[in-house]
Amino acid sequence: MKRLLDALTARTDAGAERMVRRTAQRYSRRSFIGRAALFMAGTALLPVLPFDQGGRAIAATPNGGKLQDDDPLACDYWRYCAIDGNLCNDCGGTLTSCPPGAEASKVSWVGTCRNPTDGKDYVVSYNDCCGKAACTGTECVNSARERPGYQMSLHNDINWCMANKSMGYHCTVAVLVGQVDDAPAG
Amino acid sequence: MKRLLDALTARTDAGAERMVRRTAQRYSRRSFIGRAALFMAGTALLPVLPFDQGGRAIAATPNGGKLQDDDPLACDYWRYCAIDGNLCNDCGGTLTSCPPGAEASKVSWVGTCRNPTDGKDYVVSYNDCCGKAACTGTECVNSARERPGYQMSLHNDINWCMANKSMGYHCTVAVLVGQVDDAPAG
Amino acid sequence: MTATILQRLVRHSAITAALCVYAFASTALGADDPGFQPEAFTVEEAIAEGPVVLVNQASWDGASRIHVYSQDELKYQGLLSLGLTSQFIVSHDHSKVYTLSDYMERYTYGPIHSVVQAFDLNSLKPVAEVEVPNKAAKAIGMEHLIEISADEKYLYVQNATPGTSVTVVALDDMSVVKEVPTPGCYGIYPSVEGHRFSTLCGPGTLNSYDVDENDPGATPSDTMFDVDGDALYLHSVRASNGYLVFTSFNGNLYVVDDSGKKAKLVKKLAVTANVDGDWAPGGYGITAYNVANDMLFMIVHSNAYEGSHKDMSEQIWAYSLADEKLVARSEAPHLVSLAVSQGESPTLYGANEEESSVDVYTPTAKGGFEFEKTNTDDRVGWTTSLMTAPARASASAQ
Amino acid sequence: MTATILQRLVRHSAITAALCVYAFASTALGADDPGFQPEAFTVEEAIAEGPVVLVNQASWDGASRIHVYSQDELKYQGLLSLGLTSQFIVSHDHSKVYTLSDYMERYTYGPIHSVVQAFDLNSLKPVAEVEVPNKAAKAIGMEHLIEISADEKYLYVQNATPGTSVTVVALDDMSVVKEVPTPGCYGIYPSVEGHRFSTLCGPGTLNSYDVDENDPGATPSDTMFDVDGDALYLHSVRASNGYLVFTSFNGNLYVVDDSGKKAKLVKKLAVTANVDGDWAPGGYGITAYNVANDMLFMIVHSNAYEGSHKDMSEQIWAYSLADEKLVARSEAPHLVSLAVSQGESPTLYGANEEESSVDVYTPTAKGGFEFEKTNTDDRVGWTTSLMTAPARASASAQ
Repeated sequence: MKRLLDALTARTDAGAERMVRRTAQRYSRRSFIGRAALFMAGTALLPVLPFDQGGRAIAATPNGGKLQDDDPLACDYWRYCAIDGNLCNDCGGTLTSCPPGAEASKVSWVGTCRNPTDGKDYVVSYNDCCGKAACTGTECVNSARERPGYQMSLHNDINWCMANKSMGYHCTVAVLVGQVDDAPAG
Repeated sequence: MKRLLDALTARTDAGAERMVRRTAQRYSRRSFIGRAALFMAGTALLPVLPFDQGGRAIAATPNGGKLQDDDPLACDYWRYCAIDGNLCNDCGGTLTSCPPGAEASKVSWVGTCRNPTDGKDYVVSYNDCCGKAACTGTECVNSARERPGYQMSLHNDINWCMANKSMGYHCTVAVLVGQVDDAPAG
Repeated sequence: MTATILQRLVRHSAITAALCVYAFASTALGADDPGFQPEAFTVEEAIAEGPVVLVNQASWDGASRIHVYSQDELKYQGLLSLGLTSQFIVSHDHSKVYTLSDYMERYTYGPIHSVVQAFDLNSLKPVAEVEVPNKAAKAIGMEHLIEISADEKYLYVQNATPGTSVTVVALDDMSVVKEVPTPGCYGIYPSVEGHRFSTLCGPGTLNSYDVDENDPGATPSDTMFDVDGDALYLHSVRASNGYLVFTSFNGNLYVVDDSGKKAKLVKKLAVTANVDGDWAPGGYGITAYNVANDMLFMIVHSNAYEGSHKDMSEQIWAYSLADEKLVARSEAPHLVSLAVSQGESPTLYGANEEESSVDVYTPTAKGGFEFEKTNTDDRVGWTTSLMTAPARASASAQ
Repeated sequence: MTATILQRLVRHSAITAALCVYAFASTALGADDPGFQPEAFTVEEAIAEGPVVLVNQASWDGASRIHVYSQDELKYQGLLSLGLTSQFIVSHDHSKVYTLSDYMERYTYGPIHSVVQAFDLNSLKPVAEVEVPNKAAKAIGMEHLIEISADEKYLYVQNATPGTSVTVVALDDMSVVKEVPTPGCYGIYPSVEGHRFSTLCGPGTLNSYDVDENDPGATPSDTMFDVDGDALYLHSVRASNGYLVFTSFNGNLYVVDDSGKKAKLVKKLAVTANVDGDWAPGGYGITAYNVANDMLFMIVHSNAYEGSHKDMSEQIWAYSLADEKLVARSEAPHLVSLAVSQGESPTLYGANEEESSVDVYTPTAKGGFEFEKTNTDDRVGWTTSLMTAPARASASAQ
């Protein structure tokens, strides 16, 4: 386990280098930026779902030290464990609100992320803001428990403005909509 | 004159650093890339039009050593003395032809550039190729004798697909359409 | 599925539960911790009050953006989303932004729609639009390609097919009124009163047109500049004395009186000629004017040459129009356009070509119109035009 | 103005003369040197013959591009210009590219048109199009969101509103035929014969639909994978034995027989489980299949974790489907999608996320399916999908 954690830490450092802010113009909602920032969150956040890797069980690790509850403009902010997009709070909006003139998405995908401050797991709704050109601020991609489109509500490779009148993708917020009980219930 | 030429040379070196090929995604036909690459062409190419700078005459300098006749993929290729755009020959076309599927512009702007090989001045027609997304190859900007839109045929800050059926800007070619007699004629 | 069932699912498996969430994402999911309150997902109603800077990031094959920042601390407020090769101008009361951009039905080809739009500068929403004839200039972002009349009744659109003319749009009902032929001319300079505009022309004249005339024929000025030897930038500023101030490639100011039917060159001021180093302006919005100080700021580079008229800056120069004197020079690399706030102690905003950023220059402790770079933001990308706008009526006050 | 006058002007002043040029730019201007021949301005008729690589640079607020390269030397041939969030697939005879993309009337808002287009892969021109219902998935570029039937009669479009279904388009007359509801399922896998397709579903099944049926109800497979523990990528390849080969997040291959009405899991092959280092695939097009060698190539990274399933590669692994054995490992950093040429000695093409490039990997001198990077090109920008296509009938031969 120690070796794995060391390897993961090394990867974090590499990932951090890639969390450059607006280094280049971007054509797509996804770029290399921010990827892998929250890789540890994956094993930390959902104790009831051990990740069975073809026989090698990777147990839930303790609350990853890399997550933080201080800077919602950084990709390793705890709410962003399954985000894919440009941060609305870096484009005139807030953590839970769209920038002026954008349209709130009617549908969203969700993640389950652990708040490092209270140690609790929350259901985070990632809502897109719609109807404007992609915001050019910080872009983050993390995919803890993200799944392909056959589990659509967990899927982040798609434009969640899809059900709106204005369908252009602008940016993404991270709204707390539920809290997960970490004791397995009957 | 020596000081001026030295300064110009220094500027060329700085300019060369900026002639990076496709370093970043670009939103516009114009970027920092390639700018100033041909600054010496300005004084070298059109002896009949001395540049009167508010009283300081800058005479036509001898044929600038920085121009070259070897590499049509570089921004200091002699034909590009007043180009502004993405090179078609870097996107599936040639120096005088559009990439497949593009539409030839019906109108163009022109420059007058000196061929360093034969020492003659040529009228270069910069034609845009149209109807496709901007080509992502090498982009060059040089403005020797470029003028604002009140001398429209010398103006390169505008989309010369403007008279076409398909008006999207794709890339630019440099076609020799005339030769300039350098002896002032009666 | 009721919220109760959903809550129960949440307790079993976040993944399974999550499958049900998207249809009502902002609905409360309940909470095990009675202290938990689901957050609301909302939209900001308006940008912050106060003066702004608008930066035009024009695109040639996708949506153009006009980024809106507060002047104070350069705080990002939001953006306007447009079509291709956007142009913009702010209404006189600063509450609206008028734009011109193109929309092609297949994005880079197909039928094209040139559209003038009005955006609310508080809500950043489009509030009105009109399709104009498909003649409007498809150019990089630069000033004077769309302009509004003194009474804001008309918006003028520069056409280039490449033959040039001006489309006149009535702003009250967003309708196209007429087209004024302006062959061989480019750039729109509305008069301080009435419905005249002037335009720069190939022979070195400024031609004036009266839009209200049935046939608004040109009234050319005398020849006022030499297109080959000392060409004028399209960019100009309106000085507090009512004169138009043009800048030439060589760094001369051409002060023009356009109050009469026929425009007149009042005087020519040499800003760069008497300074060693072969300085000249370079870029697009090469000057900015501060009314309170009657001060013109110019971005300049040394060792100028024919063809360097769009090169990036090395310095910003402050030139007093009142005193006809260069009063200060500040280091300011890589700018290609400049804007300035109003008031006694102005702030300068520049478009940095090298960094694809907007840079802020504030007065140094020394004073005397010396400036230093104190902020920058690269969300704007590569841009050639930016403007400031003073505080406007807030949405609630309207 | 005649050419003669123009020639005379050219002798006086290039600037003045140039003013007259734009209306007939490719007309001969004459020459003082009798040896001078004006050049002609033309358009290339077609791309070079031979096999190609197509790289999909999808945009979210402007024109998407599909870049076309020759496989040989990665020579850039041209591009297809599309709308938003492009998807593509090559026709069976490799002469056409079918695409899906969206066009919004105001680029990022307004009425939306989801359009299926056919492009000629020789001329790179659009040759046909049909607007499909505005339900088509607006996703990053990935395979299996549009597919064609075995006989190329139908093109299938993945819908997501977010409810899922499949729109069936008849390619002969470019018309919309029907919509097949596929709730809870995603990804399209056409059968090798006929008009069936299968799709991956939330419960861990592969559901099959017969498009020719009036009511093409689902025929689900038995549960074949665990969505939580070993989710399947959408990406799959069709092996030479006719089986579909899916890849799981943990690096297991799921070999599926979809030849019958009900799909069946034939076997599960562990590619990564027996190798130290916690290797797993990462990216989008995570495998590529070479028929001649019955060889599957996979992009993998070490120290995998829940959430790393889109991480960039460290290596390319060659896995023999015939021998069910890992046969080679090659260093190959930063790839997120992979494609391979056909034939005995294949070349690999990868989408490099870090460099926003397409990278070429060719066999090393050692042989044995070890590869090394031998070329790269960054004109593609950031991309998640690329495909190879063999030589096609040339335009002249058609």
